[in-house]
Amino acid sequence: MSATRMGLAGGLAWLLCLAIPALAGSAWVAIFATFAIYAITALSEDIILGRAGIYDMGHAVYLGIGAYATAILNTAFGWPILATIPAAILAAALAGGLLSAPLIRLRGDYLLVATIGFNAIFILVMQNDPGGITGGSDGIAGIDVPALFGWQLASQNALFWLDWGVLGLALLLMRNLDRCEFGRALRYIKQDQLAAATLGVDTRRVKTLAFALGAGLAGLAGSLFAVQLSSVSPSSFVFTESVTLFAIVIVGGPGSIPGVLLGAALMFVVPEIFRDFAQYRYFVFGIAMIAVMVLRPQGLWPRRRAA
Amino acid sequence: MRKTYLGAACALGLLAGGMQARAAAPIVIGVQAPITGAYAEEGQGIENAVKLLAAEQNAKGGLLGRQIEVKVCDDEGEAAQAAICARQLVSAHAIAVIGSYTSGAALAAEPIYARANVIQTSDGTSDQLLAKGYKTWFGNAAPNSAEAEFTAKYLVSVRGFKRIAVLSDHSSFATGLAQAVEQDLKAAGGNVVATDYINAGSQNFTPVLTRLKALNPDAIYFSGYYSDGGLIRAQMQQLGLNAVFVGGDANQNTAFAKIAGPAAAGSIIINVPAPQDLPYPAAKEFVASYQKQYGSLPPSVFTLTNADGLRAVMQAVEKTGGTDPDRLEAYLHSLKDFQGLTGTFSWNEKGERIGSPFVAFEVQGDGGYKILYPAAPGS
Amino acid sequence: MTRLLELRGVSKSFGGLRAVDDLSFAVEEGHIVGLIGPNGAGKSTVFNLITGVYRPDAGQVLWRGREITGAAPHAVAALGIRRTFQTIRLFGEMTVFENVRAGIHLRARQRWWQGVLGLPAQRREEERLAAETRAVLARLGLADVADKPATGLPYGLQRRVELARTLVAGPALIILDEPAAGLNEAESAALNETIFGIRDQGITVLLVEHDMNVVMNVTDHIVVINFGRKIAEGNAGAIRADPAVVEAYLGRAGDEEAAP
Amino acid sequence: MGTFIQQLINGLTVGGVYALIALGYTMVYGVLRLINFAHGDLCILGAFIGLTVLTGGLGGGHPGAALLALAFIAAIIAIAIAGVLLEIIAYRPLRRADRLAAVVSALGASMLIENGIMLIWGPDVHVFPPDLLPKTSWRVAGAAISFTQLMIILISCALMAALYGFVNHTRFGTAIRAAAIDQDAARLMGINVNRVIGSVFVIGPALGAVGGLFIGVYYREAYFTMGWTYGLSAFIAAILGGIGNIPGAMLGGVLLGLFNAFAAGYVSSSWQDAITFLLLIAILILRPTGLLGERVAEKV
Repeated sequence: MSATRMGLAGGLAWLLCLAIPALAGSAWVAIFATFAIYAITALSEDIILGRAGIYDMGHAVYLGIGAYATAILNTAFGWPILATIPAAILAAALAGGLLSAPLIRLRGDYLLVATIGFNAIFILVMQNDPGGITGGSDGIAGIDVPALFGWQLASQNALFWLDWGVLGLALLLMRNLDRCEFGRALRYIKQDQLAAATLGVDTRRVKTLAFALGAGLAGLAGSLFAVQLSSVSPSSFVFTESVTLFAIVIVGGPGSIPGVLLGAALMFVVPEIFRDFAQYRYFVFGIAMIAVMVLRPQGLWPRRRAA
Repeated sequence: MRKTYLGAACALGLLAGGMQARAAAPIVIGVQAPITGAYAEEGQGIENAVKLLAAEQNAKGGLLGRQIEVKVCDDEGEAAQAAICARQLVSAHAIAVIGSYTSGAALAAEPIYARANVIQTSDGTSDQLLAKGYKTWFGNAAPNSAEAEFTAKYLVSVRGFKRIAVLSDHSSFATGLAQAVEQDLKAAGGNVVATDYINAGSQNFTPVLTRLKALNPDAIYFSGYYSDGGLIRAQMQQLGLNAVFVGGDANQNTAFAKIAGPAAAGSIIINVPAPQDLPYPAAKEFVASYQKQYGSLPPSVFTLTNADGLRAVMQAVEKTGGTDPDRLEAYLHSLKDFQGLTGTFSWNEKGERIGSPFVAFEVQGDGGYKILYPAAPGS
Repeated sequence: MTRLLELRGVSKSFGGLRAVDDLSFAVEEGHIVGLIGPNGAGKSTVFNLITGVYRPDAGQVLWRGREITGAAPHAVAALGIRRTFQTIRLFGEMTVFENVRAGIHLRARQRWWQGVLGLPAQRREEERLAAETRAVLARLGLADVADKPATGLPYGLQRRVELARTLVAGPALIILDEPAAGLNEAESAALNETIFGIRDQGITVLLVEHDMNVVMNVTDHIVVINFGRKIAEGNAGAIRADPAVVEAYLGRAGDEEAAP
Repeated sequence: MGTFIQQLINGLTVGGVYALIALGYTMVYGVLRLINFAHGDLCILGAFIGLTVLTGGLGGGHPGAALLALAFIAAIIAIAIAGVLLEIIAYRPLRRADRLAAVVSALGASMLIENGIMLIWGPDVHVFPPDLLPKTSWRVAGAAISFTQLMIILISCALMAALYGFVNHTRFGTAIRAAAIDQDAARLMGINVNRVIGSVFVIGPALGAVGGLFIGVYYREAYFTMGWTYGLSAFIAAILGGIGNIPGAMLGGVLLGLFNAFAAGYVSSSWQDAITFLLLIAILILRPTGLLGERVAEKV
């Protein structure tokens, strides 16, 4: 299938999904709304891990920064939700850029450990409630619903459409990334950093930018996350969440948009179907992760080689 | 089997209620509880209690002649799931929601119920739940502050400890309790020599205990859970730290004594009595019919506090003669000396439960408990 | 004639080993310059010092008379210096077209956010650069394999793809690290023509090569190093006659030719 | 002074356990360049197997030294077998694949083992029988050191010394080191690289099983999620020392134990992990390949 036809098929699938609230029960609407938020986060991890090949195993931090930014600005300073979104994106992007800048030259596995470290530190900082603004381990509750032209997006259906609308934008952004010089530079770096540098790619700057961009997109997802839950707490952004995001990208197919979406669906929607087997869930997950990697090391839906 | 019973109860209720009942729509009571996950046992306890009380009420003709319909949503004790449940129960037109078990899940759901004007009664005790003053919130368990007040009084006035160290883990429940205890200790004139946090499950508490040892405390108060509490007690002994270990209610578990080993004896735990030890006749009756229906005791006293929440709501519907949320809430807020299964209590304007029976237990050499203070209720 | 590139007293050590020792030489604009020496003489290290992969311990690197010592690889590339590698370094997950397209990275004027937003100006630029890439592919006879995965091609073709990737940028200097390595006889013979062709486009060439046919036949100027030090310099005839070179290098030319 | 010595003892005990577990990470990384995320869970599986032997054998007789030794042997053998199976099933097919595929396979294996423990033994905290070891404790300069602590410190040191000797002074040890430097070259030199990799998946998990069981007898409890906690700490220890470097893992483990103790003891227990990670990040910035790791220039 050509890239254009693929994009068309994807667009159609997205339109069909918009009809979920008309077809499915309210529980599924909530599940798919949450899926959209995690899908955006997984796509943002894909920018860093799948495209630039930077081993980021602390990505939940940026989701968390976005969520906390929205929560704090809304509850403590009374900003309307929509106004907090740019601030959430900016805060997460800045954090991503600043944290990664001194570490970006580290070899893969060492960077991975440093990002794990960021995650642990982030959780502890949120728990210890510096300056009384993060609410400690309870986090922050009572976040408003977004208002659009005076219309309150209070129902789960309204939030669903908001989340899927943003997911649509994120998908467009990812598609553009495939077609632009910056996106290609990420792939050069992933495949051969030295060759990329001798072709004139400023590897350090591009990698830091990739980190900031991925973090910013995750921050946007974090805003939506805070709204969906109407509360934030450190437990939503712990290291295991980062590991899940990491696994989604690799299991789905690094650098492949449908692959990452498939991975997110497997990790967040399929478990809902098997709720009755709750205690076997992660056991089976473990087996599935090994099996997928052994049988399809490139991921379930790998990136097409000739783009 | 449970379904058959409920079906039979419904049929009975319909017969008793006659035409009026059949014509009127049922009154929906929501249950938001961790049916699966780490707190499944407690969540199922809440579900069981609500269904039991509803079936009993329906057998008596329902509320205002209308049947009670129970809608259950599993929040897994997770905030994300709790928000989903809250939206679901709101759209199911529940007049009141019982649960959830954990403060975190109750907290995530709280603003959604408040916005929809749906009564929420949960055993969540975090002070954050009171922070917004939502008029839909009714905590049915004794809040941290009551436990803290009792703890401070016991440590300072009854035992006369001069130097007290306060430890907590990072959980929302334990930090809230520890902060309240610290405040009340100071208010009661106690000397808090140190406050610190441990990471739950990290097992190695010797570094922080070594530091505390240098401060020479008479007592170490720990607000976290039994698995860490037991280890802290054991490691205190290993380091030769001769202070009394005082644990918050989450330390009351048989595993505490097993983990602490020989060091367990003499530890103090502060909690409300277990369901079967509650002295009130209504409580004994409820525990008996629960056991008859489900073949086991309620998992904890929180099953009964949530039952109390539902009993109060049912009383409000009957007394106000309708399901208008504002009138129900006003009634509950003004309710004085409600005769609960877990003692007499009322709600203040923030929805905080006032009135609770805490006791101090001492862990015995055989792992059993002995009530030290006050004299066992009812005796 | 202007000095395009000049090394002045450049040294580099790894641990205790002096890989390059007080090396000085210059590359004149428009020349084809050969850097030769026995295995382990430090030739590749010299290339890495010029292109910013390594930073010299001492000495200076000058580009058109301006010091560029220790500049980062991407900054060196921005000056118009391009290189190939001893072991081919193509992007393995990309097609031939994509690999060559990577060579004009620096010609893209779009900002990263323009690309992410997919603005019209950016799209027009994309089309223009793609057309340029296709022109270079056609010129080097790679048009037919443009959409094939690059690393699946025969070795000789891969070399040509790597060369195309450097040429597409329109550089001032191309540094070729053993361009004949792994080529068959016919390909090796064609290489001479290719190198002359590059020079005729006005591009200066600096190459390391073991294949004496290539070195002696194409270069205007040769620098010989051994153990990191320069032992001789001059045109092909002078080098052939230099006794130090004969001893250090040509005396063992037989071994060299036997080796791959 | 007594407090300082006490923190030193606290730190050394935990550090010894970290080091034993860290060796498994570092040896596997050395030969395969793979972070074996399942290693921590293997170690805790060892603790559970040891616990089963101890409680099973306690029925009538006394929990003598023989039973304890039996528990250790059973844990070592079982975990060594599990380690080899893990390599064959989850890692060997991925040796030529992208490195991240193996990392995710390792994460899957970790999830599998952790939840397998939960399904077999249940999710609650398991308590080790009391009186396994003498309750003796000694006082050193105002600090207390228990028999268990002393045993853990001494046995950890002995095992590490033995491993160091084995790797540096035997033919097979040389083969391991050679394979760690360059697998292809080692193969050309006639070294059976598969055997080396297999041996690493025997030695690492076996040492880890000892570490895991040490945790069990020291704290007298085990629960299924412990593998992550200890695995992560030990992994950090390995990175700290320079992953792939055997003495580095030993040094890293002991240092991490001491960091933890002093951070919790002198700064704040609540910031303990943050301090540890900040220190780690600082070390990585200053020495990107860890304390004893070699700086490698990329061959171009």
